[in-house]
Amino acid sequence: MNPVLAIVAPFLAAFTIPLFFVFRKKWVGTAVILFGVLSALTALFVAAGGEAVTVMGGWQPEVGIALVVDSLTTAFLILASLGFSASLSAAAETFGYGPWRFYVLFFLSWAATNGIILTGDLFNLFVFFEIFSVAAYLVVAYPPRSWQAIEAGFKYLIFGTVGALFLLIGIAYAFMATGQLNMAILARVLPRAPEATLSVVIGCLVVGLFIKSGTVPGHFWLPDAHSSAQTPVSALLSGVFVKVSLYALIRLAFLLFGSADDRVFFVLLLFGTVTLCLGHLMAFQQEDIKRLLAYSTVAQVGTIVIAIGCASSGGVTAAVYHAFNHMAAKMGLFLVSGVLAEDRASRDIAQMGGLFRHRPLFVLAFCLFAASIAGIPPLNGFMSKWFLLVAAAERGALIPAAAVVAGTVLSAAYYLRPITAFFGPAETEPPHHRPHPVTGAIVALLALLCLVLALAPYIGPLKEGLLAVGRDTVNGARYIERVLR
Amino acid sequence: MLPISYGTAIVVFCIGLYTILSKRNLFKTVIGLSLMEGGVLMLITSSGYVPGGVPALLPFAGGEPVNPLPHSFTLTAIVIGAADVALALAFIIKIHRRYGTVDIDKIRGLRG
Amino acid sequence: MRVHRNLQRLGALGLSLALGWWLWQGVTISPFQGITGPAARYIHGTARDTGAANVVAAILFDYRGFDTLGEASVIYTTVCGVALLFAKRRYRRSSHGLSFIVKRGMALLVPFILLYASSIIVMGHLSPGGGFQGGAVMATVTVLFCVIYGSSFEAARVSPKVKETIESSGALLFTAIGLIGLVTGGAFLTNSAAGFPRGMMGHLVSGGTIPLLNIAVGMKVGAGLSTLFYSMVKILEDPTESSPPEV
Amino acid sequence: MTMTRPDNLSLTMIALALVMTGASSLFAGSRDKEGSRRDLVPLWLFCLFACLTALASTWLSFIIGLELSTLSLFTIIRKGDEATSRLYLLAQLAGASVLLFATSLGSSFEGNLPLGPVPPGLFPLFVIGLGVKAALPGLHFWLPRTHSQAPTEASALLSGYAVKMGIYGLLRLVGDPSPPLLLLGIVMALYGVVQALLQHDAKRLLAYHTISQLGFIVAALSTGTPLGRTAALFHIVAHALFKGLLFLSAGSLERLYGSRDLNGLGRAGRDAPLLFGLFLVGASAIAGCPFTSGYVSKIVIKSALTDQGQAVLGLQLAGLGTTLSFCKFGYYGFWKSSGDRPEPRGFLGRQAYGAMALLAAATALVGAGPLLYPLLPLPEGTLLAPKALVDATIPVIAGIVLFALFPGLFRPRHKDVADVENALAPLGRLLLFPLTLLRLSHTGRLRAYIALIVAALIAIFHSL
Repeated sequence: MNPVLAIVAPFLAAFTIPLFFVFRKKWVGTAVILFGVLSALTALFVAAGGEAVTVMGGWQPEVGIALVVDSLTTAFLILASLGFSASLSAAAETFGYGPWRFYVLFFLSWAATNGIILTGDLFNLFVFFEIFSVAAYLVVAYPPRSWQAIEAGFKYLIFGTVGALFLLIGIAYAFMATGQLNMAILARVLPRAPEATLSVVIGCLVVGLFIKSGTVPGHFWLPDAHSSAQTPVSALLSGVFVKVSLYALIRLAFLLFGSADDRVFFVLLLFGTVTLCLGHLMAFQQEDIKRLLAYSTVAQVGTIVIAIGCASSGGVTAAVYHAFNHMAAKMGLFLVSGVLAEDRASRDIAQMGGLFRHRPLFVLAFCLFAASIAGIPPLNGFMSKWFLLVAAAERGALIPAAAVVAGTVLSAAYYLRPITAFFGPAETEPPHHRPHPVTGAIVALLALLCLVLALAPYIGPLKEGLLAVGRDTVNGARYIERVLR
Repeated sequence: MLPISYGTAIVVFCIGLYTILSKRNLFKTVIGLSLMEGGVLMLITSSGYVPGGVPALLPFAGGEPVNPLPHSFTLTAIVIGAADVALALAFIIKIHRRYGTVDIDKIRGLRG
Repeated sequence: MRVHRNLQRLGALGLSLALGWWLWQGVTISPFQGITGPAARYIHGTARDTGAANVVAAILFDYRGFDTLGEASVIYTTVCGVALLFAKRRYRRSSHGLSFIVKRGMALLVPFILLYASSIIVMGHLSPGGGFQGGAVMATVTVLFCVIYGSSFEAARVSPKVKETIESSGALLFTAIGLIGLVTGGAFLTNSAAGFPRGMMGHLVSGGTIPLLNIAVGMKVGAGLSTLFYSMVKILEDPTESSPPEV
Repeated sequence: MTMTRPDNLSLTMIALALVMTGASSLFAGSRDKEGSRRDLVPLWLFCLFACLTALASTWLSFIIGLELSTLSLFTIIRKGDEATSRLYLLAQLAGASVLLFATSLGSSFEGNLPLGPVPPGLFPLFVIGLGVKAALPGLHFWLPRTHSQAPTEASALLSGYAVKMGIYGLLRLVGDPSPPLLLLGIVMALYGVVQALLQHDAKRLLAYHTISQLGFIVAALSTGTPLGRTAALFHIVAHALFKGLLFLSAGSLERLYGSRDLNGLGRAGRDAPLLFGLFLVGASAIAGCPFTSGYVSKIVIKSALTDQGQAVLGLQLAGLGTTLSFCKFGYYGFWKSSGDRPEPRGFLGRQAYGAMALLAAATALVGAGPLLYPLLPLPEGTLLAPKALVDATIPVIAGIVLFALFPGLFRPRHKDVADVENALAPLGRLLLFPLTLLRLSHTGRLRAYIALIVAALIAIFHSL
């Protein structure tokens, strides 16, 4: 299957939903579901199709815009389609199909996500990042009735725009120095650029992606956006959006920066460690459960950045594996906490007493996901943490590795607070109750995914696939050869 | 010629950055963002400069055409920037309705 | 307080200057050695590959047409989002406009503006211009409607649903052309290789898909920008809401 | 989890886990509350994970088993006291994290670090990681509180088996003689005894004795010789059995009189003579009276340490303290009757007695076993040699005499004695202060945030 279809399918959804609204209002819901299934299936088929390179317009890679499917792309396509499908189902249950514009934005962000993952062209990457970000600001601000949503959306917008500007500067300098935009060709010619230009290119791209992914010092928007957005959107933000920016970081780090200097990876290790510590320490102090989860996401972003900074195939394997684990667990956490917060009509952890009696299965799922995020064996979070530790040890990055293991204790400490509250004595007033069958099903599937992922290192094909992602990604020459063949 | 244009672009960029960092009015923040973007676009466009070049319209009458690729980037980036600004202004309208102010330092309900 | 603010400004200045210094360091100014890379290919191959006379248009809509799809989608996203931000509230539309003279003058001007916009759109592959520029000019018509006749007239003339339809149709048209290229030419957005007529260079019908894509983008941008303006103006026309922000 | 063909060490640990869990679940099942059957699930889960840990062939799977058993114990301790269970979990997680860190340093994607001696550079990290579990001095901050606040069956398992998992790790780790570890062991043995003498809470007293007895084991295994390892293993088993028995009898006291405070007890000897008898079995074993399991294991430990005269002296001192403190426990807990002591409020079922009888029988068997079957690599007749008998009797006799001479000196106090755990709260407050600053730095001021980003960008430019 042509890779471009993975981008076109959600685009088609976004372009046709308004027409459905104008002409056949009743069909909007059906269309959303159908297009959701279609988009997910297309992406999965593209992922299953194996390695492929296609150039828009049938030109040579240098002339047109290339889309590249390799193992890293495959992994992230699967991650994105899982995350988007889960979030779409939850959103359909939470919002209904009335706010059709929300779904338009949703599909636009899906298309842009797949575009970022697939594209092999630096400027095209920027364009897709813009669609992605604009859609992200707006889904964060939906519904625009609460002041938190508006403020968070606006702050996200300012941060995102500044980040996009830095990305644009980086791309502009790379283009000015080489006249090329295809990433494979750039990987060949960029190292010949003068030292100062190279540092501008790398610095601006890295900082731009830091802002987009929520790495310190660009993390300030993340807790606001995650905690203010509606539950399905928070899950999506944490599960997919943050990962997409990290995908771009992985891709660019090993293609463009890898040849340049080891110092880039040192910078990644440094900022990753700071992010990890800050995320854990801030999460430790939160009273609001969604804000706690959001800061925990910051910490996990730091973990993945550290994994990238290990600059080895093992590190990339750990990063991808951890991205999957965090997607499964954190989406589950956000969905569960959304349901529980709705029951108590409050996001304050202190108000959440007695919810275990009320919704035992959701609370148990929360415990599972929390244990997975904290890295309690033998769950998936522990497995990826182990991969990361080994990669860090091989690289000799002892302080980041120590920060990661210390983070385990801290995160266990702060996840114990809501869990203690859930199991604790009940409030006097009975909680609200609304059945959440779809969310429940998604949470169950995510829990299952966590368990499957925990077994991944013991399932031959999965393990081999994970290791192959690392090997292929680190081997920039292979990518270049495949694109330019 | 070329250094001047690059220098101007960077100066415009810096003015934009300074505006963002020092002005409290949200509209000025957005203006700063636009200025920064303008600076970057000037930089990109300058890189397509060809001494004595003609517009890249076929047939190239009277000499070497300028590099058309930066032009197309600039067009794309302008549109994207315009979209960003429009969105930012829409958000400012909403913020003003909620907070009754456009002072950036007073819009900090979310912190910690 | 004042000292604090001055310090802030000083810090801002320092940071800006430092960043500017690094950016300046990074600029490589080498003597011009001719255009290299893909740009050279674009300059020399446009006539042969696409049949368009405007190289920039050929890059935008053929070589890198995918970027343009993305760029148009950014606008689409913004329009959709602004409409979402201001949705769900009944705003009072103003129906009083400016004076009769202005209204008559506007009525006379409208056809010419539309004609001009159309020419910019359909000649995009021949001369500077194209879908974005033409679409923007097109949108000025509705903006003028709003300003001169009031937004309720504008809403009655070109209802939001019509704009929605035009916008989405333009986007769909773009995608459909791309998909035709995929089916017949083997790659998304394939132009002449997919059988679109290249035509004679300089003629109106030339450049294969480029004029079609220009029209699609024109629809998208024209309708999108007018929706954008309408969404934002309807809130400001509400007297209860329109206390101008103090600056 | 990667498993290995079990050797004698693993098999012993598994057997011990089964016995201890069996006794604990018997005791827990006798509680006159509903839902006790469901309470048994985590107990047996603990047993399962403990067995997996004992079977692990790499350090990684050892850690996995360790953390899983910690989690299952955590769910039991939660029923006793919420805050204590959190302290326990976090302390254990911290230890396991250090261990995991150390293991990752020795591993690679090709192969995990096998369970066994590690490169010398990693040795200290491993000792620290296992030390939290095994309550090495300074790292024991969680132990007294956890042991005393946990439900009795959990205390018995904690002292009887959970801490031994750390010791088991140390046993696998130490291949060569390690003088620092020997010193640590002696310090542990003495420190535990001194603290135990000052306690008035029965379970807390026992908890400190756990530390002290672990000191004996650490001292034995630090020799690295086969004899030392055997001695350590033997004492692991002996200590698990008699300490489990003692914890269960302390728990029985609590169940009977609703209090663990030695100031408020004293008539159990007459109300429940069988309980007193069972306690005496345990107490004589821990004090090392001849022909008990404690006697045998201490003899073996001392013979493993023959060339370390000062160490043996230290251990003798610790033995003296042990006797003193159990005289105190027995006297104030069971015998010092006075009219104003409260009537028993609770009731001990057959199952509870059965659990204690099981452990008492096992203790007796272990004590008698080496006499019947020459299992231990000791010269013939060592156990009955006069020197050994004298060595073992001196602390016991001296302890009893001392206690009889100065009974006032060892009267239970009313105040708790300070320990490392008391430093935790101030330390936490000290650490929380910068955290508050960190949180305050997230002011919500957009301009400051962007300035920070630009500054970071410039810093990155500098570093590139």
